[in-house]
Amino acid sequence: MTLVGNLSDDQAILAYKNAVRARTLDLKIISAQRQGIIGFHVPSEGQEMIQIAIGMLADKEDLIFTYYRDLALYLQRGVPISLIFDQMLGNSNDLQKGRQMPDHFSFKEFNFSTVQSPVGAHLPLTVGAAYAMRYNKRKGIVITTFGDGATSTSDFHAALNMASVYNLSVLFVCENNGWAISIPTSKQTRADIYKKGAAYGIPGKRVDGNDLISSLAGLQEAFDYVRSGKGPYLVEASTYRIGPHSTSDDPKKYRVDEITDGSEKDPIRRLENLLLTMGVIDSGFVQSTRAQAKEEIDKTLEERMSITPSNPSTIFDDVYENSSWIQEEERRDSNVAD
Amino acid sequence: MTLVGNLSDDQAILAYKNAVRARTLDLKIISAQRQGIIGFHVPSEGQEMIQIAIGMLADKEDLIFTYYRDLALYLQRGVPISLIFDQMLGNSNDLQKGRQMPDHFSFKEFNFSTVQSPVGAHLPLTVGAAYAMRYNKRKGIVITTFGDGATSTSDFHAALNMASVYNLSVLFVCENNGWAISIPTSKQTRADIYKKGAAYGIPGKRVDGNDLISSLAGLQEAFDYVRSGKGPYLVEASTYRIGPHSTSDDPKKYRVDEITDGSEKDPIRRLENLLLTMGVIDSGFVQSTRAQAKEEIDKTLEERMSITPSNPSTIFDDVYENSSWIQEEERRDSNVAD
Amino acid sequence: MSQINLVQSLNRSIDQLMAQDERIVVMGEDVGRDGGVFRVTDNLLNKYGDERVIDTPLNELAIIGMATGMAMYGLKPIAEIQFQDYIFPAFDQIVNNVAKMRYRTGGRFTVPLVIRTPYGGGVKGGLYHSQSGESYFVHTAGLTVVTPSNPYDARGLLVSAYKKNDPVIFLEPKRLYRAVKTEVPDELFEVEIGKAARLKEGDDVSIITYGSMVPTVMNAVEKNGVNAEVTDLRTLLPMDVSAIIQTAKKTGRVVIVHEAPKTLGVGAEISALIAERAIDSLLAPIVRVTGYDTPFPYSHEELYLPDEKRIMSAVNRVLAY
Amino acid sequence: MSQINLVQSLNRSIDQLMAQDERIVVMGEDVGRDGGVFRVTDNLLNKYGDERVIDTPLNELAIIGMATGMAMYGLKPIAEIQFQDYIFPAFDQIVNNVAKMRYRTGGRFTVPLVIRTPYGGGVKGGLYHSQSGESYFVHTAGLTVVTPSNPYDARGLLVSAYKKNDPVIFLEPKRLYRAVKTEVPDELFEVEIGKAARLKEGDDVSIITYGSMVPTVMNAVEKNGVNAEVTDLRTLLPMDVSAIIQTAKKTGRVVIVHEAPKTLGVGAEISALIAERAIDSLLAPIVRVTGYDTPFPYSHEELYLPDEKRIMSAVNRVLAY
Ligand SMILES: Cc1ncc(C[n+]2csc(CCOP(=O)(O)OP(=O)(O)O)c2C)c(N)n1
Ligand SMILES: Cc1ncc(C[n+]2csc(CCOP(=O)(O)OP(=O)(O)O)c2C)c(N)n1
Ligand SMILES: [Mg+2]
Ligand SMILES: [Mg+2]
Repeated sequence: MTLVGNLSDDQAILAYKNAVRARTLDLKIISAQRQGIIGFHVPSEGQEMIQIAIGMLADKEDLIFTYYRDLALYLQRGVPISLIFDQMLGNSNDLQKGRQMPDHFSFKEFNFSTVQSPVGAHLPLTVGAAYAMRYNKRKGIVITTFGDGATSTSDFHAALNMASVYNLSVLFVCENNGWAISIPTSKQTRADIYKKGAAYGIPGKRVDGNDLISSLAGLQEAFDYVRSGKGPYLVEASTYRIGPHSTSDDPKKYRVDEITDGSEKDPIRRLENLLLTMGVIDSGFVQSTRAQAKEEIDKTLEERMSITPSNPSTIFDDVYENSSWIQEEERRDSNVAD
Repeated sequence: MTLVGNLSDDQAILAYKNAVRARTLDLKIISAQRQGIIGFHVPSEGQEMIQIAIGMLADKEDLIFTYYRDLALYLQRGVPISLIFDQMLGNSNDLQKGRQMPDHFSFKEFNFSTVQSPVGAHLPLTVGAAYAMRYNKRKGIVITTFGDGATSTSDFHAALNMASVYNLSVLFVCENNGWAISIPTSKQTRADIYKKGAAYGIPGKRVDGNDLISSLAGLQEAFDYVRSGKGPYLVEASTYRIGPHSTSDDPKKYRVDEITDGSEKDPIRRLENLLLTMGVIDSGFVQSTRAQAKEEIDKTLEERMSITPSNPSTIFDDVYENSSWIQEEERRDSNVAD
Repeated sequence: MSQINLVQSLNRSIDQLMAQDERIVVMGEDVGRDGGVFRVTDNLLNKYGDERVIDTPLNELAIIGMATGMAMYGLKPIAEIQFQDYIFPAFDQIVNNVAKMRYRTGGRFTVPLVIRTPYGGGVKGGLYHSQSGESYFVHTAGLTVVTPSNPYDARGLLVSAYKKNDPVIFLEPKRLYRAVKTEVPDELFEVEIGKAARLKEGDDVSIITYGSMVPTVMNAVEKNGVNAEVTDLRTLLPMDVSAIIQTAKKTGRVVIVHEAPKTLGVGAEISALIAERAIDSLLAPIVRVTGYDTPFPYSHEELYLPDEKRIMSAVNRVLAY
Repeated sequence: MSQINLVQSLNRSIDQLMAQDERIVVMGEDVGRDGGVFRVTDNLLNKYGDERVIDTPLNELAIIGMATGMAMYGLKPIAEIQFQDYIFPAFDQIVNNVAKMRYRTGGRFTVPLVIRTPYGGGVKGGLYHSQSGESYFVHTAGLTVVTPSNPYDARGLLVSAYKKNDPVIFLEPKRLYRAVKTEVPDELFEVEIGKAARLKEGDDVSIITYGSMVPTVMNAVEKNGVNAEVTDLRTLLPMDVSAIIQTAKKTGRVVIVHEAPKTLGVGAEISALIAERAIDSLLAPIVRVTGYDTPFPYSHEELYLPDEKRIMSAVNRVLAY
């Protein structure tokens, strides 16, 4: 697969469609959150294109450890919006039985792993997964995403060192959106993130994460490197967080100095303009893509909202394979038992 | 102070003497350990010269956070051997009241901080200390030592990032002795240790830690950089662990492939040869230096051994400034109370 | 006096202490410009500048480790961990450095450090924004652990924590942050560490609780007209053993309520203290009403959290015994 | 049958399991060439190669985090933490990932991981080579915590831990590593997790203990001819509540002995379970004989550790009550 250079129109259009779907989904969730339908959300607005690019280059057997802000990546890899809503609603169809906050997905069937809230805590796990894959002679590499803030965590340090020492096939992709809640990247570190691999002998590269072509080109090099068994690789994708950190966040408190609303960096607008200029799509297509996305998403949410909530008694399950007497006694004594 | 270039004979001789004293002390402690007089020891054998060099360049007001293997550094900075033995014996004269294992010193009066066993755990503290010093407009910088193994810890990552982000005056000196117990540095990391600062925008340099002149020259640059307020700096001193990791360790289990016993790297021998060649000292001086050191150390140990052990009841003190009822009740109920 | 909520009361204490004592620095993720995600440090950056109000990178080990170094060398840091769920990356620093520093150095170094952190559920935060991990700290000698249940105690305990020449884990029940406003004095005052509050005298049953559960307990008791004696521990290490034993002896029936899981929750220690010291006075089993021994679920958190029904069922059980 | 000590029994179980099951990998600091600083993994590198016996860099978070990823994706890691005192850098991974993985994914991911680590004092190791931190894990739902007190149980519990499809914290009383050799079967066998051992029947007093304290307790009881019933818990989470309640009801007098500090030590939970379930049978206070609520001192550790004298003084106190 060498996508860049010969990126087909169909592929570009699919990427565009999924980016629009992701953006539309984001906005829908935010409005559902305001209405009290969904509890919480971490929007991906502005970061869609690097996520799409990862989805385009990853093979089916590649294992992806996402973080909590990767909506577009799920869509590009084929996760149905219905499953996404099931998780966000915590309904009885949720694969995780409603145990986690919205955006903490585990789409195992699509070869995604599992998302946790503690920033960076998945990174050492990726190394173990890559070790297991090699040990079991399974095809594929491990890809993981994380934010700029995550590069400060101890988990990041642990993971990069272990991946390097055991020469494991892990592609680390930092989605540097410029912020960790209110902390700008300049206060997070004084080094370029893509150079942080130097501490471990891991090569790195920065790509323009707001640009599909640049993202694909840079990632392709990284994928090739990792796939060839040379070891881990670190990509820093410059992106831009258009919205708030989360639905609980008020960026007006701290984004006061910003001279831009980010719209000129908007990766979807940029791809749209490129495709329009190149005549791959026209404005009618843009309109219909947006309309279709909206319809699909509106319809899906309505449909998923009618699914029964998860069964209260399940809160005592899955602490262990077989509950101990403690969980069983607590289940018996609980209000659930009535 | 620009020592290198114009290193005086007196300074060189003092360095040599302290190195010999440190080595003699090491050997004495090991034999005392075998006789059951001292509980445990982590020898500095082979790492004396970089420690001496730090001691020569550090100003009085500089604050030093050592690790557990820095005997020569204490001696060069003037810590009396009696105080060292008091700690190792845990007698009633021990400044720390016998609370810590041997080699875990806290010579506050000499502007040393405190040593703990968990590898690397002092590193983030150095950053806070440097912050406090700058905040309080106190003169001096913070210097810290640690092993090659410590560079893998989360504390190392945390400390270097914070020191860089706040542009603090911390000089990080890694005493790379080639081993972390049985793990060779090649299995600890695939990067050169002095390049690890790249992940934080911190400059680094490797020095030959077995050579006084090279150590002084390299360190001088680092000291100058940090003293000028430019921020932290990372020095990697290549050294060689001549002996076992500790008195509990049996290196024959894992140092089987080594083609050298390290004697050609022995920093004391090297300095001795240099000074002999240059005619600064003669073989009579060598003999008398060794004899004096032995006498001083033998005498001091004998003297310190006669000091009474620490008072058992003190094990309940210093948990808090004022003990809570819990410690007081436990003290009352203890065998100590009889 | 002002009518303020728990967040405001904390903010006010920190602000006034900072105005008095230049050694105080505030540090943590988003504590500066953002004023903390719960706004406890709101406006402090403007007032005291970024040398004293320090926005940190995302690493709790770094925050606590650096704060420890500061505290050893003359500053008085008040460090925030954004959620108690995120304190664990700093656990080694807390257990092995912070808690043991005075001891291991024979008193030569001290760590006068306040670690503030919001804990507990009830905010739809799921596994990682809801934990009540007080046990991890209460088991650790060298630490002092406090948790207020109302704006007054929050304000006073913070002042006392600052005055202590030792590290204090300051647990803030996030569910109560904005739950009520009460009258709180405008001048600085202290609430003694190690002393429980008797919230209500009573004869039939003793309910011992703290932090986030206090309003739930008071509400249950008042609504159901129980003649209960209610104790708010306020300090979890060292616990006020006399207050505990006194009330246990008085009523002979004890119910303990907390949000943390039962197994080795703080209730275990309370129960053990009573079983050691007041066994002859007991007229009924000591019953614990607690969060469950499961991770904290996102859905159905109202079932996870002790509520009026569960409290009353325990109270009625011991009363009927 | 062979006469082997605790280290050898662990080594033998790991060796035999590795021979049977290719999914097992052993990892940790110095576990390879050095065979572990206590030699529990001796010779395994030679036999199984460095893909299965992995010497790691010095980072416990990395060891446990990587092992977790391995366990999620088909391997069965047995990870060693060199001393339990050094497990805290991995505490976030253990509490927030390892313990909660099955739960948070609705059972879609599991972490069949054994974390072995030596704990406890008596080896002149001071603050950082002597801690008994079992409480930190026993309070954490999702974990299983075991500790053997003899070579036989060590061997069998390790096999059971390996068979469990969930994470197990395997605490090894380092003081007993080479204390005795006993007859242990040569074939693999299991010791059931969750089941205590009744080491001695008795009528006058129940002593409940585990791990490093078991020989001390047995010795005290035998030497002093006490008619005590002695229980070795073996599993600390979940505890064998029936065994605890049964013996408490039988004798009505309970002494709990462990090495960890008293406040929220495992004894607190044992006491609370009894105070909840067997209050009417109690004839005396429940007394805990434990390590002190201080860090573990280097000097005078013999005073810190519960010994015959302290145990007998508690036994005599409850007998005389
Ligand atoms: C260990 C930990 N500390 C603190 C938090 C609170 N928190 C949630 S997201 C976040 C910022 C993360 O920033 P970044 O890694 O850049 O990712 P982004 O949200 O910008 O995509 C913080 C501090 C957390 N979730 N985990
Ligand atoms: C956090 C932690 N993990 C493990 C240990 C056990 N241990 C003591 S020293 C050591 C090796 C340290 O190597 P290095 O940092 O290179 O220093 P050196 O001893 O070689 O001078 C280890 C693994 C420890 N003390 N702390
Ligand atoms: Mg970010
Ligand atoms: Mg080393």
